[in-house]
Formats: sequence, C-alpha cells, structure tokens
Amino acid sequence: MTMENKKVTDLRDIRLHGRGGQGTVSAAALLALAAFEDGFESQAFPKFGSERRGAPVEAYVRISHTVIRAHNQLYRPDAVVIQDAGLLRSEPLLEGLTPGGLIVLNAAEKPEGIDDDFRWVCLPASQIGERHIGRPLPNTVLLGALAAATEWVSLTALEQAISNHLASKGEAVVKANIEAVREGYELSKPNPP
Amino acid sequence: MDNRDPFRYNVLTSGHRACSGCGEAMAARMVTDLVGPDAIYINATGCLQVFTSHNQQSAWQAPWIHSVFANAAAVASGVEAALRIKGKETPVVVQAGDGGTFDIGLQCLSGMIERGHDVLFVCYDNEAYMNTGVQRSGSTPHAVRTSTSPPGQFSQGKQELKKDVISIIAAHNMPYAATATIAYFPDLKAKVEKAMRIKGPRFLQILSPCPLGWAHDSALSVSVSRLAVETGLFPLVELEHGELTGVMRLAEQKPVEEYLRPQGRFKHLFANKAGGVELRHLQALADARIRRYDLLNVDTQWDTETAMQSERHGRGGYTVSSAVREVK
Amino acid sequence: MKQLLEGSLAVAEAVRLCLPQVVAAYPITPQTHIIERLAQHVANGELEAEFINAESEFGAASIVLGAVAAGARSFTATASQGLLLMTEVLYNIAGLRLPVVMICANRAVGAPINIFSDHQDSMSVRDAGWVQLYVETNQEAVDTLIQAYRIAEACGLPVMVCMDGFLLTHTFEPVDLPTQAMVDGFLPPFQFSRTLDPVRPMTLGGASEADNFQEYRAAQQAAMEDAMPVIEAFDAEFNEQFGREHGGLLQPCHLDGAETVLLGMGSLMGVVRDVVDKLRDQGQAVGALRLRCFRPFPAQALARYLASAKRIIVLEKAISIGAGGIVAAELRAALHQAGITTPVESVIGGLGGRDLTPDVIEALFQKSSENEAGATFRFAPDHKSLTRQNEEAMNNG
Amino acid sequence: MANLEIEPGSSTAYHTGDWSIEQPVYLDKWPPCSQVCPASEDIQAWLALASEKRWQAAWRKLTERNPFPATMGRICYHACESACNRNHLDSAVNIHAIERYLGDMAIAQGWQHESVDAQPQTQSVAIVGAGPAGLSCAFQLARHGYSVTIFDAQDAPGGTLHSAVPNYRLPSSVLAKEIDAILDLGITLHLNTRVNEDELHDQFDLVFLAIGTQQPRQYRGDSSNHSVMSGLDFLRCLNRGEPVSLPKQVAIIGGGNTAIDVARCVRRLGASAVVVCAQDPHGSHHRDLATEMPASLTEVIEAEAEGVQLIYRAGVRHLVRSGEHLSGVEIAHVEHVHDRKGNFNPRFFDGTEEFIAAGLVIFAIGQKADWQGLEGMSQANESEGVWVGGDAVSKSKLAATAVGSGYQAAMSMMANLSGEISVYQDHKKSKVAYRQMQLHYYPRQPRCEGESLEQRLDGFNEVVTGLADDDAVSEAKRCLSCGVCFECDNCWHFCPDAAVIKKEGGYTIDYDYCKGCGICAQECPCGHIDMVGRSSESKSPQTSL
Repeated sequence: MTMENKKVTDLRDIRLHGRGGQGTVSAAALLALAAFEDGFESQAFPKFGSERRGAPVEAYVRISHTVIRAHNQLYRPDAVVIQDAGLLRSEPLLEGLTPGGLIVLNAAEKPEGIDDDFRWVCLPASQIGERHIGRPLPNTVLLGALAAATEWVSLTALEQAISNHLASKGEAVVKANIEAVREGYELSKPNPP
Repeated sequence: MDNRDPFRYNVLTSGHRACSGCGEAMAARMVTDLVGPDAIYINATGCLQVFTSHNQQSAWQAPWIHSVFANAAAVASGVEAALRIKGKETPVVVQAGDGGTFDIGLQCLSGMIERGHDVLFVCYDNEAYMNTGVQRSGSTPHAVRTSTSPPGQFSQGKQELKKDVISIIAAHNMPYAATATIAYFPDLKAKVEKAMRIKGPRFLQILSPCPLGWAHDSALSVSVSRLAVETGLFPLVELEHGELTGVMRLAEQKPVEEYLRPQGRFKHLFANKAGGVELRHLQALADARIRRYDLLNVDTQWDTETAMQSERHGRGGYTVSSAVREVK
Repeated sequence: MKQLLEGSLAVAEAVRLCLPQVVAAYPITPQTHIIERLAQHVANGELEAEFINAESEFGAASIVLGAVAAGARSFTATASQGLLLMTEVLYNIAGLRLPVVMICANRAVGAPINIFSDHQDSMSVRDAGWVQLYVETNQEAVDTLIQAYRIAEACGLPVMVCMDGFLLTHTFEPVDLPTQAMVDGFLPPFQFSRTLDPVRPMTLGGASEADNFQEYRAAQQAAMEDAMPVIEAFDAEFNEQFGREHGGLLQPCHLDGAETVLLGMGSLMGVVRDVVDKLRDQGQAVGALRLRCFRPFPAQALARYLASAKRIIVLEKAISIGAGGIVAAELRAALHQAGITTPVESVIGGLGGRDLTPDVIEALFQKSSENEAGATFRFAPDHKSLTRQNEEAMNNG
Repeated sequence: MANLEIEPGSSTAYHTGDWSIEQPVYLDKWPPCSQVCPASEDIQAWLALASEKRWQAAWRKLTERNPFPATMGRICYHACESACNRNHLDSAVNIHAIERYLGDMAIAQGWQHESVDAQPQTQSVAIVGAGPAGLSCAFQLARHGYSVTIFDAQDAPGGTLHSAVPNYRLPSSVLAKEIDAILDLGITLHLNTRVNEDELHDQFDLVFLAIGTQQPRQYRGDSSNHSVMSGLDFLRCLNRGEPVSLPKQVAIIGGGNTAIDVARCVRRLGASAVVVCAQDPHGSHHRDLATEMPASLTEVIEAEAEGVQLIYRAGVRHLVRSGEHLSGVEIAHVEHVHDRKGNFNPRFFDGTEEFIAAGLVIFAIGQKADWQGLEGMSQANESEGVWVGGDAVSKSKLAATAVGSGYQAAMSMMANLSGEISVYQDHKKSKVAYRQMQLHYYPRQPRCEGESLEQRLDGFNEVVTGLADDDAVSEAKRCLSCGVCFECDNCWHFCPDAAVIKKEGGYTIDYDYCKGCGICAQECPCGHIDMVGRSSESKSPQTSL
C-alpha cells in the first residue's frame, strides 16, 4: 500500500500488539467504537486466526472520514500500540509503521535502540491497570494514552465506548476501565508548549 | 388411507415391497401399530425405507420422513425440537436398520441421546447391509457369511464379533434401552409401551431375521429369531440409566446348532473342521452371554417359555401408548 | 441506528430478529461467534428457540432439516470442512424442498488445513440445489439474512448466505440493525404446507425411480429460475422498507462507459471499489460488477450488464481443480449463449486468506503479457511481492 | 410425476399377492380326541365353552353327540385322552373328568334337553333295547321331532350300564337321571317287553335294533354249573342287590373290562381275586397278534392297587375238582385262544401248567346277542326299514361305541325318512398331529385329577370324586384346540404384509397382499393353517370366522 492511497481515503490505521488474554482485540474494538462515537467511520479486526492464551496477538483499527469499504489487511499503521514490551524482542512490531508514526508502549521507560523517526509514549500501563481494575490489564490505559497523544478519538468517546462495550461485564468493570483510560489519557497529554 | 382392519391402525400397511417373510417388515408393523398413527416417524435409508416408499406409493399411514442413511437420529432431534418449541407432545420415532444404528448412524444417535431428545429410536437389527445385497455390518455376528465376509480357504466368514451396541447406548446414561425380537410379541409390546411412557431418549434393538440375507425359509423368520434368544446368542435385556433392569430368562438353553442349522449364512461352518472350531466359538459366545446376563437363573417375570404363551382371543392388540402419554 | 458491531454478532442479531424456533450448529472457525451469540440469546430468553448443539455439521444440517419439516423456522451456520460434511444433507434438504436458511462463513478447505477465507467451501456445493447469496459487508449480511428467509419460504428453496470468514465475521463495522417491527413487517410468520403432522399424515422423502427422478430435478431447476425475479423483487421491497438495497442478483460499480470490468463476489469487492474509484479519478474507463447471487446463476442479467465491456476480468476465490475459475467458466458460457464474444480473463486469488490488496486489484486492471497469452486462467499476483516491486519502483524514482 | 409428498397408504394400489406361489388357508381340522372318540364328540368345542365357564352351552354341545356325560365321564375308558396331543407337551387333558363335571352339573341343575326342530315329524320309529345305543338313537330322533317307542325286556332301562357296571364306578342314580332326561323328550318306553318282528313292522315306519349282548359266553370245558358262574350274572346279581356269598379265593377268567369289574367287586366283598387272562399286559403287546389285553389300563392299575392279582398269557386247561367241590383251576401258558379262522381253539404249551386255588371261578369271556323273537330281523338291512346297532353288531363293546352307533343310526334313519342326504359327515376333515402344531406356544401346566377314595374296599361307594369348580375351568383351558382356531392372534401379529385382517371372532386373509411366506402357517400353534398351491380360484378372501 502506498501513501497516496491513504490520502485518497483519509485513513488512520492503528495496529495493536499484545498477548492472548491482554484484551488486545477488545482494545481494537473499543478504539473503533470510540471513533464511531466521534462520528468517524471505523473498522476493527483481529489478526485472523485462532486465539491462544499467551501467544502474540495483533488487532487492527481503521478510522476514516469516509465509508470504509476495504476488507483486506492493514500493513502501514500510523500508530502501533504495544501491550507487552517483551514482544519487541521476538516480533517485528514496528514493521510498516509510517515515518513519524506513533508508538504507544506499555513500559516505564523507552527501551534502547529504537529508531528516532518515531514518536513515543511510554507508561507502565499494566501497573496502572492493576490499580484500577485489579488485574494487570494495560489495554484501556494504553487507549487513553493513544487518544491523548493523537487526538484521533476523544476521551469522552472512549469512555462512552467502554460504557457500551463492557456494559455486560458490570458497572464496576466499566467504572474501573473508565478510570484506567482517564489515567492513561492524563499521563500522556502532551506538555503544553 | 386403508382401514381394512378394525383392530389396528396398520400404520405400515399392505402393498409394501418387502421380501416374502421379511422380519423387518413384521417388526416395524408391530412397533408402529403399538405406537400408533399419532406420531412422527423418521426413517434412515435402508430396506424399510425403500420397500415402504417405493416410487410414489407409500405404505405409511402416519407422518413419515426419510432423509439420508446416517442422519435419522439428527432429523428426529430437529423434529422433536420443533415440536417442543411449539408445545406439541407428538411422539417422535426413528426407525433404522443395523447399518443406520451400529455403523453410519451411530454418531448422530449418540448425539441425539446425549442431548436428551424425547425420541424413541428403533433399530431393526438384521445383522448385515441387506438393502445393498447382504454385506457385512458392525452388527453381523462372528463367522457369518456375507458378500463381503465370504468364507474361503483362509476365512470362515466374518472374523470379528457383533458390536455390543446396547451397551454402547446404555452407557449414555440412557433412560431406557432394550433388546427384543419379533418372536415374543408380548415382550415386544411391553417394551414399546414402557418406552412410550418414558420421557427422553429411548432405544429398542429388535432382532429381525432376513430370509434373504440369513438364507432361511421365509416361513421360519419367527422361529429363527426365537432360537436366537433360546440359545443365548441374543439376550433379551432392558437397561435403565446403564443398569440392567430386565432380562428374559431362558427356560432351557438350546444348543446354538439348532439356531445355526436352518440358516444358510452359517452353512459353511458345517462343511469342515475349521468350521467346527467356529461352531464351538459361537457356542462359547452364547455361553458367555448367558453367564453375563445370568440368563438361566435370574428371577424374572417371564421366561422364554411363558413369554411365548398363546391365549384364547389373543394377548391384546394395539391399544396404544399415545393415549398413555396424553394421560401423563 | 448504526452500531459498530462484529460481523458475527450483527448477523446473529439478524437471525434473532427472524425468530427462528430451532437453531442447530456445530462449532467451526470462523462461524463460532455467530452461534455463540445465538446460544447466549436463547440462554437469556431473548430468543425463544431450541438451541441444539449438534454432534457434527452433518447432524446440525439434519436437525434443521427435521425441524423445518416439522414446521419450525430454523437456522444453522458453518464453514469449510463443516459445510462439506453437510454436503449429503444439503442435497437432501434441497431435494425435499425445505426452506432452510444457513450462513456459510466462507473458509478454505483442507488439506493443508487452513482457517482463512476463500470461497472453495460454498462453491463446492454449488450444485446441491441451494440459493447462494454472497455478501460484501456486514450490513449486507444482516439484510440478506432477513431476505433469505423470505426467499426460501416463498420459493421452497434453501438459501445459503455466504459471508467471508474473518474478513466479515470477525470485523467490527458500523451496522444498522433493524427493529423487530421492521423485520416483522417484511418477513411473514413461517407457514409450511408439508409439515409433518398426524392431523394430515404424509410421506416425505420416498424412493424414486428412473421414470420420475429427472422430473424432481427439473422442478428444482424451474424453482431456481423462478427465484431470480423473486430475489430482485424482495431486495427492492426491502429497500422500500429499510432504505437499503444490495443489487438483487448483481450490483454494478461505475459500469457506465466502463471498458474494463472486473466481476467478483463477496467482501473483496470493497477494495475493488476503492481501486475503481481511484482509477476512474485517474481517467481510466474501469468498472466493477458484483455477483451477489451465484445460484441461481443470473446468466442473462450478466450478459446484459457486460454487453458493452471490452475486457472482462473475473476474480474469484475458488478453483475447480483441473479446470480453473468456476464463475469465469459459467460467465463464458452465459456470454457465449448471448452472442457476446468479449474474452473473459479468469483470475483466481485470495485462496486460504491470501490478501487481495488494492495493489493486487490495480495490477489486475493493468494489461499484462500474461493476460494476452490466452491462458484459461491465472492466479492473482501475490500482494507482498507487488508491494516490494512498488516500493522499489518508488525508491528508484 | 414429481410429488414432494406421497399419499398415505397409497401402496395398497400395488397387489403383492401376485408374488405368492403358495397361499395359506384356514382349515378347521379334526382333533385326535374326537377322531378316536367312539361317540364322535366334538370335544374341543365343548372344552372351549367350558374354559369360558359357559357350562350349559358346553353341556349342550357335548350332548349333541352323547346324552350321557355324567355316565360316560365315569365309565368311558377315554381313548380321547390317550390320543390327546397334549401328551407330547405334558399330559393329556382330563377330558373325562370335565365331561363328568358337566353331566353332574346338568343333573344338579336339572337342565332339560332341547328339541332341534320345533316341528313334529309324522313318522314313528321303534327301538328295541333301552341300552346306550337305543337311548342314544331315541334321543337324536326325539330331538328332531320323531315319535319314538322303546321296548326293553329288562325291568329298568340302561342295558348293560344298568345291569353290569358296578356301583363304585357308576352310581345307578346318575344313570337313571340321565335316562330320565332323555325320556323327557317324549319317548315312550315299554319295559319288561319282548316285542316281535310283526308288531314292529306293523306299527312303525322304521326299526332300530339295539338289543346288546345279554347272553354270557359259556366256558366249554366243564358242564357242571357248580362253583362256576359268568361275570355278567355275577354283576347283575350285585347290581340287583341280591346277596352274594363268596369263598376265600375267586378266580376270574378273561382279560376284558368285565373281568376287571368282577375282580374289583370280589375284592370289595372281602375275597381275594386272581384274574387269568390270555392276553399280554399293556405295554408289551404284539399288535399284529392282537393280543393286547382289552381291559382299560386305568382300570387294571386300579384293580392291582386294590389287591387283584393278574396272570397274563395264561388259559384254563381245566377246572380242578375234588368231587363236586371246586378246589381251583389248572392254567397254562396259552399261545393263542382262537385259531386263524376265529374259532375257540386254544393252544397251550406243555410243561407250563400251574394250579390256582379257587372256590369259585367266574368266566368273563364274552357276551352275545339274544335274538329270540327277532331272528328274522337279524339279517335285515336298511332297505327293509331295519337298522341294527350297538354291542350286538359292533366289535367294540364300549358303551361310547354304542352311543355313537345309536347316533349314526338315528342320522341315517332321519336321512331316510326326510329323503335328504345326511349332512353329518364326520371324519372327513383332515387330522392334526402334534408335529403340525407349535407346542411351545402353550404353557406347561399339570393335569387336574379328581380325588380318589382311600378306604375304597369298604364298600361300593364311588372311587373317584368329580373335579372342583376351579379345576374344571383350568383343566378345560389346557385343551390345545388342535386344528381349530382359538384366536391367539399369531397369524395376525406375524403377517409382515398386513394381509391377515382381524374380524370379530376370527381372521380373513387378504390375498391381494399375501405374499405366501408361510409364517402364519408355521407359527399357528394349533395347526389350523395350511399352505396350498396358489390357484386362480382361491383369490377371494378366505376367512376363519
């Protein structure tokens, strides 16, 4: 896929990495839902295949001003969300990331040896998630961070998406995740110039 | 519709094209008249289906459907589910041969039982694929000649044993599973009626001689099936939730040879020494079954002698279980 | 109101709205989310139906066969190996003329085992006597499922709604779910004249002989032909009531003045549309035509749409091994019958989940030496090598 | 035609009956009991009625052929039971006990015989002899409306039954009541009357001579009458109640039932009895030589139980006297008593002699008819309007034979009088042997017996009592109904083709569908169904109603 194509449809592509059980696909769905709440067209889908707990997982989100018709895979993300920094050692997580693209990483600090072309947001999302949710779930924290860093989706929309999508899991879960997404958002707001 | 007989429905009526003396036709007539016309019948592919629905002429006088060979139990599951959701209590009965039960149909049958569908599954066991010309099935007994288990220099017929399907069925925590045969109508009637009083999956395996495949005189279908019981080769048992709850005691044990002699499918066993070994093997199998079910000593309501008894003015006909169900 | 829903969940909602009384299925990727959701609906009391966990797809198909014969609207879903395991029963359902509706979450057929999307499964049972509708989006899957019951029950034909596994089933997209009242207004309650019932006993599925079997097949063929205007009419009626239509049998895209037309089925047409838009912007006279209804095969309508094309490309995600493209072959026959001599380029791609990217589609529209060699068919180029070539070309200047 | 649904029962348009080679037919057969019954009783029929406690109907069915059930139930030697197919399953049905039960019930209830034809006939018939043959004939004729007059030389009716059957076997009151019931049909009886040929010819249209055998055959070897008497005279004396004094030991010569009766009476009078008979004992006979002892086995066994001594294959060489006083008989092994021409000509084996001490010898070696006054009629035939029957002419001297003979005569006479051919054609139906039956369909069940007296030698009381009520029913139910449908439903259940249709009281075979498999015939318990070659005429439905 070429950059020209992207301009035609004004797409924003996001790729999410994690391990089975970390809520990676859920995060993609939440992100697409939030974009949809904000009035965009959106689409989310997992890297197709069977799901195995602990195995590397990928999911994708397309956000666009216009109707998304493509149902093929996504190769040139504008942002990559990494839920487990350990995966950096074994998986080509940054492959296809557009120059100047954003990396949202679940880590206390930026690992060494990463290309300076990319923008970075690092935060200990598992710890934050554990504090709010009771389990080390980084996904909604990282979504908050992504929203803060890119402004592709609003915090309100993310909160709304969480309320809708996780409603079946109970109010407590919704509340905890909203707190988590808020903290991730707050921590990642760019410093005022 | 045919109403010639004032004393029964003839759910399976005349004009069907079964061979002369067909044990399966007889068994099916007994079962379906006991269950009655207020039921839905599902038939697996096989002789019964072919000879009763031949070319735009049907011998059935109740709702009846045939789909394919293996799926009768699954079709019945669907019919039963549909009736359940509609709040109807119409009984559902599957009829299949031994192929459609022991072999190709076993998976669907197992699923039907495991899911607890309220269906009576009746297997007319004639111990081979008769519809296609007498090929061996999982039900074919040891040493039987079929067209795919022929005797020869290195063979005395089927090498393997008859599959113990009733135990397989019973192992499903099955509410009711029983064996029966056409020779003992009162016993068969009691079992069908009992089955119809029970809710959930129920199974009847009815030994139904095939004059063509067993190569016996067509007049001997009943006699031969009786001998199968009297020799101990085909024990008549009832199992409820896996427990043995009923047995037909043998008034006396007859030697298997009495059963084997009239049947051409065992003829080769009488021809040479190797056959003689198999005769002793078959006797040993009968003895083992007698021991397993304690057929000679068990305390039962009936035995092979008393269950045979004819009575003046019959033993009751076909007044029937659908009525029993309505009461329940 | 539009919602962002996973495709499986969206069609599960559509199934629920059609109020089937019996749902039977056996799990197989990528169909599982559909039946899981339906099981949950039944468990929650949101759908008053019997949910039957079949022991196999063969059993599942047989269960819905029985349920429909007993007068209950029913549903099943499967894919791939599961569909092939159903094959015998699929023929039987069609032969018994039972209006069963199912979803095939299209997936490749092994070996080697592969869980990803292509159309080999449903194409393999194309002769079984089922109406086959291939959908492009999850919205269309929802709408088509509702139409499918109407078609099946009006025509006495079973209908298979084919939606690409993963590409649709596992993708979250905005979908407008109709209300129960709207669906009820479109889909009348199920009435089946041949219901198994002691009140009116009948024999179904009897044996047939040489002197009448052919007549059964002729009747099925006639019913299929009669179904074509019905499918179109119901899509139009659906449009009136719901404000959405999906082309009936065929859906054109920029066919006006198109010299090169690409014909395809299913979700791949989204990327094709993007590419056609782009090439049109560049001034190229390209267009596309989506075959929504593969069975019955709309030969005459296809010939009408393609009469003025100068070049026809058929891209399909299945292969008749030993022959080539299936849709292409049927299209060639249809055009030949209509006296149209335009050559049909047969391209097979997307097998086993191989991605059909815009680059690939664009490449197909370009004339290549391979096209002109007059091959019966060819495989689509691989997207990765194409991307590499493109990048190299850009880098080189 | 591509119908998606097929009409129920439409297969009946296809007639599988065309496939058959053989076809079953229902056939009422003649059970072995009736076949051997000298009176040709329809035993199966009256047992069937008895099994349903339809007692009077059973009695009426029985008396159609034999108006002496209470009598015959006691004294008949019941060949029916020896022939009973049930012997091949467990033991014969106790037919005679049920017969007696019915007869006793009829007497107790005072049941009257009914006329068959309401219309009286104009012709009149004379019968000479009021024994079982004469009374049987009179009974049939009277039932059919004929005027009947019986002449008898004795002072009471019953013939030998009255005069010579001991009371311990047949109380005289039982016989008298059965005879009264017969006479109540309007029969005129002249006792103490010897009628002559001319009277008979003048006054009656037809004559039946049933004069019996009232003259004992005499022993030829000794002209002295002292200490020698005939069995018949001995029994007559007893039945008349005349005092009889006996020596300590009595020898009885003869192998028939009279000999045994005499011996058992002798035992009851306190003397010892030795029976000398020329024949073989039962069970080791040479059938070709006709040397089986003619006495009923049951009677012999009873006699032995009562202490009667039996010597077989022996004959009297001469009486041994010391002066007028009889001291005994010398007996020897006898090879034969009659020669090939049938003349009395015993052949003894020398060296086998034996002395039997006896103070009295009673000869029970046969009886003959007394034709005095009827000599001209003794050779007459039916064309002259004269029928002869009973013991006087039949070889078998059984009372039941006499009853049967009277019945046959009556039927023949009525046919003669009405000019119609007799419709009574017994013994023409095919027989049914146990091999043609399926005995495993019948439950085994022990036979019910009447009780025997223990202190039997104390007097002439009846030795055997009748059956209890419940026993009579269960015993009647033991009947296998050989060759006669008893509606067990087997043919109906087992027909694979629904070609057997059940109707009220029986079955019909629908030959349109019968494939002729033969299962119904094979599984019919009682052998009622035969398989016959298929003929084009037998296409109409055949019924067993």
